[in-house]
Amino acid sequence: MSNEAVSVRNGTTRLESVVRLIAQTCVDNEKYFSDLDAVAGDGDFGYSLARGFENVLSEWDAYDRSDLGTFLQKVATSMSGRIGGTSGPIWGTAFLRAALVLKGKQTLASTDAVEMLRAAIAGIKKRGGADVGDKTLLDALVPLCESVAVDVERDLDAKVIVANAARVARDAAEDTARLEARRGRASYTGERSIGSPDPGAIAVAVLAERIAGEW
Amino acid sequence: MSNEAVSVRNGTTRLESVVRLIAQTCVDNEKYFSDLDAVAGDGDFGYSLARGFENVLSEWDAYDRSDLGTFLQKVATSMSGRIGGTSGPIWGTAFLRAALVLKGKQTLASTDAVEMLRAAIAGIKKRGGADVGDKTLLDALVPLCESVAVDVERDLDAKVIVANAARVARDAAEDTARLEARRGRASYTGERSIGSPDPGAIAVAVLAERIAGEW
Amino acid sequence: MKKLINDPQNVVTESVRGFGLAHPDLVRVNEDPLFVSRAGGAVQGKVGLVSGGGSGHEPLHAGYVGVGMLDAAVPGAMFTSPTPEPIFEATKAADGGAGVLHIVKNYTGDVLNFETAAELAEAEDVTVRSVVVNDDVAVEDSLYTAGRRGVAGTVLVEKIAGAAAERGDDLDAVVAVAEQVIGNVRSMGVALTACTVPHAGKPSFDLADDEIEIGIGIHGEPGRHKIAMAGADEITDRLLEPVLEDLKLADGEQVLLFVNGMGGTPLSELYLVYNHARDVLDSRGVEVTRSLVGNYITSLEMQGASITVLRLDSTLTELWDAPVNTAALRRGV
Amino acid sequence: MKKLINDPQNVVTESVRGFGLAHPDLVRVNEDPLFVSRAGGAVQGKVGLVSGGGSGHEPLHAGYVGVGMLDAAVPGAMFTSPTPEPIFEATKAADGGAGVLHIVKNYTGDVLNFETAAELAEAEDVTVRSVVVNDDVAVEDSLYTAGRRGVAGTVLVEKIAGAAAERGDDLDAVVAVAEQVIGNVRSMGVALTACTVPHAGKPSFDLADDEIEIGIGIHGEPGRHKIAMAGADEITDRLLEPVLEDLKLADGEQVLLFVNGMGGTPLSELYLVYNHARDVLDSRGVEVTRSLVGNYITSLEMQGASITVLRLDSTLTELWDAPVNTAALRRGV
Ligand SMILES: Nc1ncnc2c1ncn2[C@@H]1O[C@H](COP(=O)(O)OP(=O)(O)O)[C@@H](O)[C@H]1O
Ligand SMILES: Nc1ncnc2c1ncn2[C@@H]1O[C@H](COP(=O)(O)OP(=O)(O)O)[C@@H](O)[C@H]1O
Ligand SMILES: [Mg+2]
Ligand SMILES: [Mg+2]
Ligand SMILES: [Mg+2]
Ligand SMILES: [Mg+2]
Repeated sequence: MSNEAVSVRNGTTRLESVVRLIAQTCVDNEKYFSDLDAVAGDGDFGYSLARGFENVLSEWDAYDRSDLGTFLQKVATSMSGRIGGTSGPIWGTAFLRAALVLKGKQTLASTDAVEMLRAAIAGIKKRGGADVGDKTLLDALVPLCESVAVDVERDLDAKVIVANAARVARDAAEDTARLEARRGRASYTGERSIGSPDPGAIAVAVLAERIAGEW
Repeated sequence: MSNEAVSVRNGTTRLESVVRLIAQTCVDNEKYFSDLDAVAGDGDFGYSLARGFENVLSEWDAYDRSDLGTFLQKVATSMSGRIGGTSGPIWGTAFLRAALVLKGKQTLASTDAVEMLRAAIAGIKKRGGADVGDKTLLDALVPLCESVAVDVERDLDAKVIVANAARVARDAAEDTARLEARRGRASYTGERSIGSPDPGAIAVAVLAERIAGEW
Repeated sequence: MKKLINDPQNVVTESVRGFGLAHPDLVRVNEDPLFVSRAGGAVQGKVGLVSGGGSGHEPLHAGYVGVGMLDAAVPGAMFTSPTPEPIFEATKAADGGAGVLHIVKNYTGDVLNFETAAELAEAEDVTVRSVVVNDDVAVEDSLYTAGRRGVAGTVLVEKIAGAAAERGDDLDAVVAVAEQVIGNVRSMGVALTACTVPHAGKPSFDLADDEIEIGIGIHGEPGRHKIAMAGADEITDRLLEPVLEDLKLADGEQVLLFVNGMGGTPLSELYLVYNHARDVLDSRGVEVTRSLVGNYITSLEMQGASITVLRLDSTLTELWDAPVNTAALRRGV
Repeated sequence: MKKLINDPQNVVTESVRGFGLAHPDLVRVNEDPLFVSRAGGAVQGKVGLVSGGGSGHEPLHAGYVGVGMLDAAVPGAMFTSPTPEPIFEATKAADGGAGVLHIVKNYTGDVLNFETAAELAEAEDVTVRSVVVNDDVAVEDSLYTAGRRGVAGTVLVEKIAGAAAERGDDLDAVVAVAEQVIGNVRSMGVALTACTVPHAGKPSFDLADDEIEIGIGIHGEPGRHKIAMAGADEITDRLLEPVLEDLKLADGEQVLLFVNGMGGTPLSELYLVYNHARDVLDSRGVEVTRSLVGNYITSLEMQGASITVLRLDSTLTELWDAPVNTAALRRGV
C-alpha cells in the first residue's frame, strides 16, 4: 500500500486539476444530465450542477489555498451555495466531508483519496437517507470507491486505479437502469423509473471517465 | 308576370318544404360552416345555425299553420331563440320580415317570394348596419334577390328561376373572397380577411343550390 | 383536442352549474334560461349591472357577480353571444327599481342581442341603458366598420361602474362613470398559441413554432398579423406602444396597468411582462398607481397576454379601490 | 418552446421583480438572496410563517405572502428548491420573536435545504419548527421511500396555519394546526399535457394526443401511469376515488373541496370537474361546506387539474374563513 506522499505543489496541482475537471465536465454536460433527469425526474439535475460548478470556476482564482482541506472546503461552499434541489445538499455534503479528510494537509496520499471517497459516501447516506440499491448516485459511487480501495491496497499505478474506477463506475451506473427508484423525485413514478439509469449515477461515471482520460 | 296563386295546400307545402330544406341543410353543414367562420372569424357560425334550425325541426309539427305568415313567424321565433351571436338577430330578422310579407296569406305568389327576399334584405341591413360590399351574407343574398326579381318579371318557370338564383348566389358568394371584411368579426383581421369567402354568403349559396336541386 | 369535458354541447351548462355550487354565498344560477345573479337577489334602489357574452373567457363575466361589481351575468355558448331571452331575464333579476346598465363588449352579435333584450325589458318598464366597451387598439376605430373590439378593459368597466352603483349613484351617474372608463382604457394582445373551441374540436388558427399573432382578440380569431417569436421585452413593447400612442398620456399622469393572461400562460410570465411594461411606463414619466396581473378575461387555454392601460383620476382610483366581493375579484370585504 | 420570457436564466428574477412592483402594498422583494416578505416586515410577537420551493408553481408561494397567510416566501430556480441561504435570510425577515414555522413540501431537495436553513437560523437564536406537507395519494407512503409528495394541500396548510398565527397562537399551537391540516388533506392530479421548463426548452415528457397522465406531480415529472383520454366525469372519478379511500370519511363529515388547475386548463373546465366531484361527494353523504376552484398551485403551462379534499372541523373551518390579504387569495379584508 503506497503511502508515498506527493509534494505539495504536485498534490495541489493534482487535486486542483481533478476538481477543475469535475467542474468543467459538469458545466459541459448540463443538457445531457438534465435530459437524463427529465426521464423520470424533473429535468433540473444538469442545470443545478452547471450553476454550482460555474460558480466554482468563476471563484477559482480567489480560493484560499493555505492547505488542501481549506481549498476543497471553499470549493464545496461556493458550489453548494448555488445548487438548489437535492443535488446541492448531497454534493455539498460529499465535498465538505472529503475536505475534512484533508484538513491541514499539504500533501495528498492515495490512501487519502480512499478516505475522502468513504467520507463523502458516509455524508451522502446520512444527509439523504439513501443506501445502495435505492437508485441514486451511491450506486455508482460506492462500487467506484471499493474499486479504488482494493487497487490502492494492491499498490497499483494511479493511472490504472482511475481507469479501473471509471470502468466500474460506468458498469454500475448503467446497471441502475434495472432498479426501481426508492429515493428522490424519480421514486414518485414507481415502476416507471425502471429501464432508465439514475442521472446521479451516470454523472459519477462520466466524471470518473473524464478523470481517467485526463490522468 | 305571374300572379297566379298557388293553392293553400300547395303553397304551404312548397313554403314548408323549402323552410324544412333550409333547416336540414344548415344542420347538415354545421362543421363546414363553422370551418369557414374559423378562417377569419371565431368558428361558431355553423354551430349557431345548426342549434337554431335543429330547434325548428324539433318544434316543426307543433307550429301554428293558420296562415303562411303565422307559420313563418313561428319558424323565425324558434330559430332565433336558439341562435346567439350575430347570426341569431340577422337570420331572425330576415325570417321575421319575410313572415310579415305573408301575414294573413293562405297562398304564395312568385311576386311574394320577391317581396319576401326584399323585406329580408332590408331587415338585415337595418339590423346589422351592413351593406353590399361589406363582405356579409348580403353580398350573396342581394344578387340572388335581383336575379329572382328579373326572372319573375320575365315570367320564367319556377324551376329555372331557382336554378338561376343558385348560380348567381354561388358566383357572388365566391366573389366575396376578394373583399376585405368591414362588418362582423372577420373585419378585425383587416386585410387578412381577403382571400377567403364570407361564411354567411357561402351559406346563402349552399341553401340556394339545395333548393334548386330539390325543386 | 384534450379537454376536461364530457359532451362538448354541455360544457357551458355543466361548468356554470359547478360555479354556482362552488359559490353559494355569492351567486345563484338560473338554469333555463341560463344566467347567474347575486345570491341575495336584486338590491332595492341600486342600479343593476348586467353583462354577458360568449363563454370561454372565464372568470368573465360570472366571476364578477357580487357586491361591488355585477348583479347578473349571462353566459352564451362558447365565444357566441347569448340570445335576447336570458339577457332579458337577467335584466329583470338585476332590477332593483333604479334601472339597469348593460355592459356590452363591442361585437355585432353582443350588441344586437343586448339591444333586443333591452327593448324587451323596456316593454316591461325596466329602464335600461347600455355602454359598449371598445378598448382594443389592434382594431381600427371607424364608422365604416364594426369598430374596435371590447377586450380586457371590460373587467375595469365592470369593477368601477359596479363600485359607482354600489355607493348609490343613479343610472345616469353610473353610465357616466362607465363611459369615463371606456374613454380612457386601451388594450392590445398577443397569442403564442391558438385555442380550441370544444364543439369545433381543433385549434382556431394555425401558428408555426416560431410565429406569434399580434393584435389578437379574445375569440380565437386571428390577429392583425403574424410576427416571428421574440423576447418578452420586445413583445411587451409592441403591445404597449399602440396603447400609449392612442391614450396620449401626459407626463406625470396616473394609470392603472393591467397585464392579463389569455388562459394558458403561466402567471410568472405575466409578472415578467408586467415588470418590463412597468419599466417602460416609469421611463416615460407615467405613474403606475394601481395594478392588476392575472387571468381575468381569457380565451380558453390560449397562451398569450394583453396589456391594458387605464388613465386614472381621483374618482376612478377611489372606485377601483372600493370593496368588491366576487369569485374572481375580491378586495376590502 | 414559446414563452413570454427573455433569457431563460432570468425568468425567476424578472418575474419576482414584477410581482414586487405590482403589489407594493403587500410585499417587499429582496433581490439578493431572492426572497419575498410582507410589506410591513415581521409582525412582533406573531409566529412567522415561511414557505418556499422551486418556482413554476405560481401563485405559490409568493402569492400567499400577506396578512393571514405567509410572512415570507423563497422562490428557487424553476422546479428546484432554493439553497439554504435565502431560506435562512427569509426566516430572519419573518421572525417577530415568537419563532418561525417552515412549511415544506415533501421533496428531498426542499426538506434538505430547509433543514440546513433551520440550523443556520437556530444558530442565530431564531426558533424554527418545520412541517412537511405530503398530501399526494398518487405516491405510496412508505418509510423505505421518499414518501408522498406535497402538492395542492400546501395552499390549505399555508392559509389555515397562517390564520392561526395571525390570531396569536404560539409556535406549538400553529404547528399543531398545520399538522392537523396535513393529517387530513389528500390530493391527486392529472396532466393532459406536459409543461416546458424554460431552461430545458422542451416538454418534460411525451404524451400522445389520446393519452393522459394520472397521478401527476407538480414538477413536470411523469405520473404513475398513462391512461387513454376519457371524459371529465370519468377522470374526476379516478382522481377522487383514491383521495376518498385514503381519507376514510364517515357519513355526514364536512370537507373543503379544492379543484386546482395546473396552469393551462381553462377555469370553465375546473368548474366542470368541481361540478361532478360535488355530485359524487353529495351522493356519498359527504358535506362540502367550503370550496376552492382555480389555479392556486401550478406546473407552469401544464394542462390538467388536481382534486384535494380536506376534512374540516369547526376549528379548521373558522381558520379557513379568517381574513386573508395576499395577491392570490383575499377574503374578509
Ligand atoms: N435521498 C437521496 N440521497 C442521495 N442521492 C439522491 C437522493 N435523492 C436523489 N438523489 C440523487 O439526486 C439525483 C437528482 O438530483 P436533482 O435533480 O438535483 O434532484 P431533485 O430535482 O429531485 O431535487 C438523482 O439522480 C439521485 O442520484
Ligand atoms: N353587421 C352585419 N350585418 C349582416 N351580416 C353580418 C354582419 N356581421 C356579420 N354578418 C354575417 O354573419 C356571419 C358570421 O356569423 P356569426 O359567426 O354568427 O357571427 P359572430 O360569431 O361574429 O357573432 C358573417 O359571415 C356575415 O355573413
Ligand atoms: Mg431533478
Ligand atoms: Mg362567428
Ligand atoms: Mg361568435
Ligand atoms: Mg428539482
